[in-house]
Amino acid sequence: MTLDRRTFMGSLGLLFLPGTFIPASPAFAVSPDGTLTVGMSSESSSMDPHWHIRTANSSIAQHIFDRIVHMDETQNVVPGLAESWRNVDELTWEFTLREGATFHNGDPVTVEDLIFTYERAQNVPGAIFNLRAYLGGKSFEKADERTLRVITDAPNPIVPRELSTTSIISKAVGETALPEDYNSGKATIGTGPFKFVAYKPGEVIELERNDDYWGEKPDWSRVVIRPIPTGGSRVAALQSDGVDVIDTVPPSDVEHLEAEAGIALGRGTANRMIFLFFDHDREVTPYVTAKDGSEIPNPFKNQMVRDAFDLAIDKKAISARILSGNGAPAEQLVPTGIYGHNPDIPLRDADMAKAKEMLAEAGYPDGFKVILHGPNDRFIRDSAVMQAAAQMLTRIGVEISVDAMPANIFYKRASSGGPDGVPEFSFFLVGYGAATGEVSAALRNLVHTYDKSRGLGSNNRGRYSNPELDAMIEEGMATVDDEKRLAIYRECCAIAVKDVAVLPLYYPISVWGMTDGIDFGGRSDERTLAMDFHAAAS
Amino acid sequence: MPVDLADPFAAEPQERARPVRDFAREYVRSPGAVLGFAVLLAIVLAAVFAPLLTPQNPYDLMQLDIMDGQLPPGESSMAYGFNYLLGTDEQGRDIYSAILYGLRISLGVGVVSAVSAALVGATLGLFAAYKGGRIEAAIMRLVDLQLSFPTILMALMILALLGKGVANVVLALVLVEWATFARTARGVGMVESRKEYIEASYVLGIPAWRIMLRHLLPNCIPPLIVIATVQVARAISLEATLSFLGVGVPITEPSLGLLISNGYQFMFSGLYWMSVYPGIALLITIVAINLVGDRMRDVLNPRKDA
Amino acid sequence: MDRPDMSIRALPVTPILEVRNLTTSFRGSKGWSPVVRDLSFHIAPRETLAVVGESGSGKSVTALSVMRLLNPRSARIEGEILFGGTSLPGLSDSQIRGYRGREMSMIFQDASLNPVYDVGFQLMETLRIKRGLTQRDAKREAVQLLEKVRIPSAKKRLDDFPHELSGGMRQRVAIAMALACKPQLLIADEPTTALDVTIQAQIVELIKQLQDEERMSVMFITHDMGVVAEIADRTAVMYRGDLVETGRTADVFAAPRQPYTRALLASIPRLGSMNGTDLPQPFALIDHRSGEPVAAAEAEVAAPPASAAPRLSVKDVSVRFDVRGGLLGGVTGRVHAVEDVSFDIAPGETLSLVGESGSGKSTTARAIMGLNRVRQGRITMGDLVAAGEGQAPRSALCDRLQMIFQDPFASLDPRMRVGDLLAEPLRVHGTAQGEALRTRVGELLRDVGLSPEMAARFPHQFSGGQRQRIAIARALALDPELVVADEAVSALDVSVKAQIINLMMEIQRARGLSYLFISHDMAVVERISHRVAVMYLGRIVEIGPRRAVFENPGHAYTRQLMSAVPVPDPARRHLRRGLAVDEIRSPVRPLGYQPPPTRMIELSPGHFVLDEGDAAQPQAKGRPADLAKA
Amino acid sequence: MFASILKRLIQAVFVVLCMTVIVFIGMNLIGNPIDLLISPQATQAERERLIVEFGLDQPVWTQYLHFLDGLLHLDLGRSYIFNEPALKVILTRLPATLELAVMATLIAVVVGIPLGLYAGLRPHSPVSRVIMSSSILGFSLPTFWVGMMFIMIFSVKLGWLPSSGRGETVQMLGADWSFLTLDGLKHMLLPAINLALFKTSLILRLTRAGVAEVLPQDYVRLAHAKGLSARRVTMVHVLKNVMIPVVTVVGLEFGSVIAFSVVTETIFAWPGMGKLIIDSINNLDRPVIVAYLMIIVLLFVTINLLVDIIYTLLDPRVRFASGRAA
Repeated sequence: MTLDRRTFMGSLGLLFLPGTFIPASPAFAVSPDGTLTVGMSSESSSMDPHWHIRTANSSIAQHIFDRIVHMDETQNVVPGLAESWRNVDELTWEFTLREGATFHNGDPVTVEDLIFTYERAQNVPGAIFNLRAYLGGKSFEKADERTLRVITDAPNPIVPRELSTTSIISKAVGETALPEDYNSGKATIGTGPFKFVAYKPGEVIELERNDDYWGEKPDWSRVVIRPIPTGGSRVAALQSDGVDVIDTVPPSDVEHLEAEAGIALGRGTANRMIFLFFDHDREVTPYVTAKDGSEIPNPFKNQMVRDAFDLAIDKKAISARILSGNGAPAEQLVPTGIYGHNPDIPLRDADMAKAKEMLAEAGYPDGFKVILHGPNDRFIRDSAVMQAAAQMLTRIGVEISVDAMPANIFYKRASSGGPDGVPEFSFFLVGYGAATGEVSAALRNLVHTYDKSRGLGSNNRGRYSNPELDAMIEEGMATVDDEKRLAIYRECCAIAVKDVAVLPLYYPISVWGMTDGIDFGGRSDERTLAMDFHAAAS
Repeated sequence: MPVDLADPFAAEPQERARPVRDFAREYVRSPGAVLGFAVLLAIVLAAVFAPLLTPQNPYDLMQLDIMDGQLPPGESSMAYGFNYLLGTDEQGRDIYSAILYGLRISLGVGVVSAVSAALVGATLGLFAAYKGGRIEAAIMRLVDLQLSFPTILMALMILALLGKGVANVVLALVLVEWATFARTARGVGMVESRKEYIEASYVLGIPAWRIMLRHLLPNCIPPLIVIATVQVARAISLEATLSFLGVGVPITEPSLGLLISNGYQFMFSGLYWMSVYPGIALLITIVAINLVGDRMRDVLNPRKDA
Repeated sequence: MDRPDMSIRALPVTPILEVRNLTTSFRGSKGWSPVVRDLSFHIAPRETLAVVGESGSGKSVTALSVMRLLNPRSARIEGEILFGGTSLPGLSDSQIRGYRGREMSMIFQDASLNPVYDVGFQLMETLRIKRGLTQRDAKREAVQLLEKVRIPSAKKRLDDFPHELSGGMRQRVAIAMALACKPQLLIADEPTTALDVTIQAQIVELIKQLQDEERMSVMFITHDMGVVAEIADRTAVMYRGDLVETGRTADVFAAPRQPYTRALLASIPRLGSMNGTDLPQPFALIDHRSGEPVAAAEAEVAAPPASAAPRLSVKDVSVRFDVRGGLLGGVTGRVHAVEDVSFDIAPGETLSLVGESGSGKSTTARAIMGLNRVRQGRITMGDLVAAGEGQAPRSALCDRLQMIFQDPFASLDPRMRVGDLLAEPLRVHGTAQGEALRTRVGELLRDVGLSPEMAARFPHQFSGGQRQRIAIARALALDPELVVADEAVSALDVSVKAQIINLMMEIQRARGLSYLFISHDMAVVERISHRVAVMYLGRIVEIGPRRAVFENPGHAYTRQLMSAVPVPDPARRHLRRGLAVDEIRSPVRPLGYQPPPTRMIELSPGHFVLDEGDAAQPQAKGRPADLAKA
Repeated sequence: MFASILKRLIQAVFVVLCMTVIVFIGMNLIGNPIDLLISPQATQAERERLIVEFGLDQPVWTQYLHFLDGLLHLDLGRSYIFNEPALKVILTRLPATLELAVMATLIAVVVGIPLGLYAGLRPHSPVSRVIMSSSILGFSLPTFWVGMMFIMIFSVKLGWLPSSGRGETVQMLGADWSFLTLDGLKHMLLPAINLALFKTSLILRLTRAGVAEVLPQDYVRLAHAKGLSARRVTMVHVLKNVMIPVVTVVGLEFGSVIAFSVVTETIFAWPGMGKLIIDSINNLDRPVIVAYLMIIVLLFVTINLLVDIIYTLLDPRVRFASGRAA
């Protein structure tokens, strides 16, 4: 026993002795035309680019496949396979294909390929998320050999953004391809900067540079992508395993990696907001009671209560202490840089005394009891953030307990766990990402009144409803003019914030770790793209 | 004919049996076990009287302050003035206090689940052994089923069905662990139930339930105690694993396992105290339990001197 | 031939083994405690020394001390052990290993062959390692050795595993192994204890002959005075670690000097000692300290009145067990454990079932107790059916019919206090409660010769004999009419055995109890029985009044059984039997096997013998059940 | 033998059916994959259309019958996540798990048995006490913690061994294997030791208990009395008897490594089945979970069978009890 403890303590000592770090392999000589090895936190579930639109899949797909337009690091629309596009009228868009773009098998890209792609992407059998959400309500036709015409059912200002979700595949290949052919590589033929080499699920994805790429050619002749889901293991792999780049550096590791020689970090504020949602709807909400456990009317219907909550939570402290800087305090639905962000909305400073006062004024001088629900494996440090928020709310007299659960259980309950399939929780933590790079989806799905028949407010799990805001959102959605729309959206944001429809906590900041000698500026869509990493000129 | 009061070849006259004292006397012969017991006693007392021994109630969010988060051992609290003996976690939770409170949960979860699993498993196992035939086959298939069922899935299902909470973690652990007991109990029970004293009880017209409860069960205890002590340790570490995978105890009331798994994220950053001290506490507890359990098995074995 | 012990005294021969002042101590919880004290003896070349004693006398420890097989950490040997002049305790580990197996060999009780290796491997291992033979030579030699110990078709046996051999064959193999290096001394530690009496006789005979052939000395350890009388030149009697008496076997038997030896000899059941009497008689015991007779036992146990209705009636009972095997795991055969057995037991009567292992006597007992299912026939206890169609619940039967089991260590729940063990049936059946219950428990303990205070103890605090008393008390708790005693005294030391038998008779007299007494020990059966039934291969081959069966056995098997019993009288040992290698036959039969009908011939009133002459004649003189009762 | 295989298969089918029923009901309780995986941009109508498409609107028993129907055609369904047949998804990951399990079991046996023998033969020596105390640690330390410690110490601080992945693999029999390359072996070492820790303790303790049981047997005494060396008695006469219970446990543990090495595979990013099952559970990928559990049951049945065969090789008593009519 003594012996064991001694060796045990010995190894601990070893761990914390300063300067015992011996790099396993000499910092990988990063050279252009070399191999880039990437450790990714989550793995692409399929090589079929239309199978499931999620960050990991999109990251991989973007290496191999181009889209008609791309989004840059801060999600501005930039040319892709289309070198230009224009808005013909409120309902019509035209995209002009660039010359000289070819598939990896040498076939040139044609308008037929595009039309085929958009058709297939909406109808992949068995796909949990097919691209109908982005491609629906549009018809595609060939205007001429080089021009694709898109006609929408209703005025839609974000057609290019929506089309940027969809990887372009070859009609010739795609028509006969079986789902299995994408994973084997047979059908994984795009126009992108990298070609598919191998896919071993759970183990590795290998790519090689497409030397015939129409655009800027990447610095790496080979890319090896390894899924390493555990944060600590990923960091260890960067430190010792010859992995050049990792994504999603855990917040707890940011500080020491930053200090570590031979390792650099890249950051990007995500287009997502993590927030607390209230039950705005029910007269009596299940997880709120008086402190003695008796039933009380839903306090969250009272704007003052929501305000008090907003004031009580010190978002800056959460960002600094819990997220170690891996999150920016959030004051509205989208961070700066994202279309629709309202620069006039200030970040309110936490004010405990005032919050308490407001709560008393709202009729709860002694507070009440509430359970805060949330996922514990979905967002960076989600359960720690919930605890910290709860901690702050206890200080204004709210007796709060935290129930964090795995996402697979949480989301069903949060969406439809209550009686008659209504959202179950009273007060809960969720996130919403502006995948299209602008605020409209957040407005439409999050704060618009829940309207099943029109497909609005589908993520409005708090059932917030403000008819005035609804009208404005709908107006914005039909306004094709960018300037006008921006003004409307900014106003929408202001209303939502004023109402405390949701309680924004933070915008996650994605952090990439890489060995010195690699340059990377970070992205807001959390994708990890080998093309973005550059071998520093040395 | 007057019969001799004792056989001429009988063993030395025995003093009157005093089981508790005999047990104690026998037990203390092993210094390691005595140490184990002392440590375990100290741990249990520390857990029971945790509120008196700690400067902070780590489960009361009111007493936590994230501004005191991630402090190394020995730092003093900005808000409250006392010293964080073993540092704090990122929520400003005093690790020392959290360990004592966490011990309560871990020990509670470990002991309650192991004991309940032992009760359920042993009962079913012995029942299977005693009854044989179809009943036995059915129970043993159930055991197979359980053993080929992933713990995490089981835990998730319970969590989905009943929600989060210490009691549900215990339930999940019981559902996972009972099969081990059932299998052992059946094995032992098969051996024991063929022994003559069971047949003798049957012949005396003693009802089956009573034979199982009063005769079969007590005699199958020693191997079950061994399993039980191992299972207490396993349950504690399984609970830690479940917490690690996010389906364990509530995060605001961390067990030792949850403390470890929360803290390990900070290991690479050098904030070792969050994970290592709870880890050491867990280690000592489990070793002490096992030392005591091993000794108990040795002492309780009635045939040790036969 | 009996070698006179004088030859050794007369010639100045150096003893093979000389033990002087041997004290062996074991490390216990209270330090070292001696198990063998100050022991001195010697064995001359070609001499057989029997070391006899009851359990705990230290006889096995003595043998292990000589072989140095005790763990030096837990056992300490003091004194001198000289083997052919060499001091064994002084040898190094590898030196003593040279002696073991080569100069002196040892055989143990039955289960001493390694179960996971075949016979050939274990034999050849010795030959190769100890004699350095090649694989081929070792194999040839192994066959020769097996032939030497009279194993039929020796070559085939090499591939057999121990469990495929009968106990007698296994012991022969062990002996062959011990002889592999032609040792000068063979130490046999209870080699026949686990064997049936006919097999025991064969093994004893074999050892005797081999000793002549191999010219070796034998140290024969046993608790059986009969075997001692058969084999030993000299005898050493041990008691609780001390050597009580040593001398020429004939002298020890004829004129024991020590009270203990006398007590021991007095308690030995001797076959034939009841010749000329009809009724059971207790042993006349001698106190082992004073050498004086224990207060005279009352006379015999009276016979039941001839007219009494039977208490227990066993009618045409068969018990069979399926043997599964083959590709589909179907039933491939059946053990016909009990075949068409019928008998009655009258009030106050003792019927003994004798036979060797596999004869079905225990199965019969267990069938009566409901522990084995009866395939055919019916067992009734007065108006209640104990087994077979219309079986009464156990709870209704348990105050009429009780059982005493063989192993006093296994039949008492080790976790319960004796008082609770005795009280449990009373409590469960609502016979007594509270103070009355305690009184009743006290009475029961007193009835079996224990003191009521002992109720607070656990079984492991009692000796084997005491435990069997407790078991008897428990069987008596519900005041049954009949007690089945399944080998109830077989596991006990001789002197204790005699006491328990006396106690059983005492209780029988006092309560008018009936016994079904199951035993393989003919001499004990002779003591206790009113009537005797001899079983062989599941059938009763002979049944009748004890005197008739013992003095005038009608069946060949009965005669064989009786002649195999070792006679504890060195003067009669020249009655040598041939070297039979008969095995006890197996009662496994193919599936469709139809047992021949049972017909009994009445030799004298109440004395029947199985007619095996012409099985073709069905339903001869009458139903066996009708004949069973005289 | 044939009969027992048949009997086991029937029992396995029964277990599989029970298992699938439980999984269907259980998964239904936990949630549905649509809520979890669907993009937040999707409309409510889209969500409901998908639920219908997946058949998740049907009552559980209808879904189950549908599954059984597929089963009759040897179709275990397609993974919701991977866009491939569930069975294929699992089998792709089998070799990685298999080699890891073999390695871990090998380590456990090679370390556990000698140490257990030593502790059993010299129960009072200080070394034995240390061995036994350490084995308690093997039982009690949470796997994930030990795994992280390993990575910290051996990969990050000392840089001796890689921390994640399979390393270089070689194709053999249509699958990739790491154990054939030095690099692969290095990658395998840490996760294998991590997995082996518990098993080593278990085997060690079993071996010790077995030795304690076998040593006082007469046949061991006889072996000594034959004058065999202590070494031969231990290695030949004691060991084989001790192995009989150990084999059973090794078999079962081998099965459980294959089935449930969730934590280790996750931490070391080992692309095996354990990681797959946890991902599938997290994503509620029911076809994969069901197929996985069915494979596991079959695996356990097979392993049990193998264990029994080895058992009969070790213990002739069993062989003849079942083989011959005796």
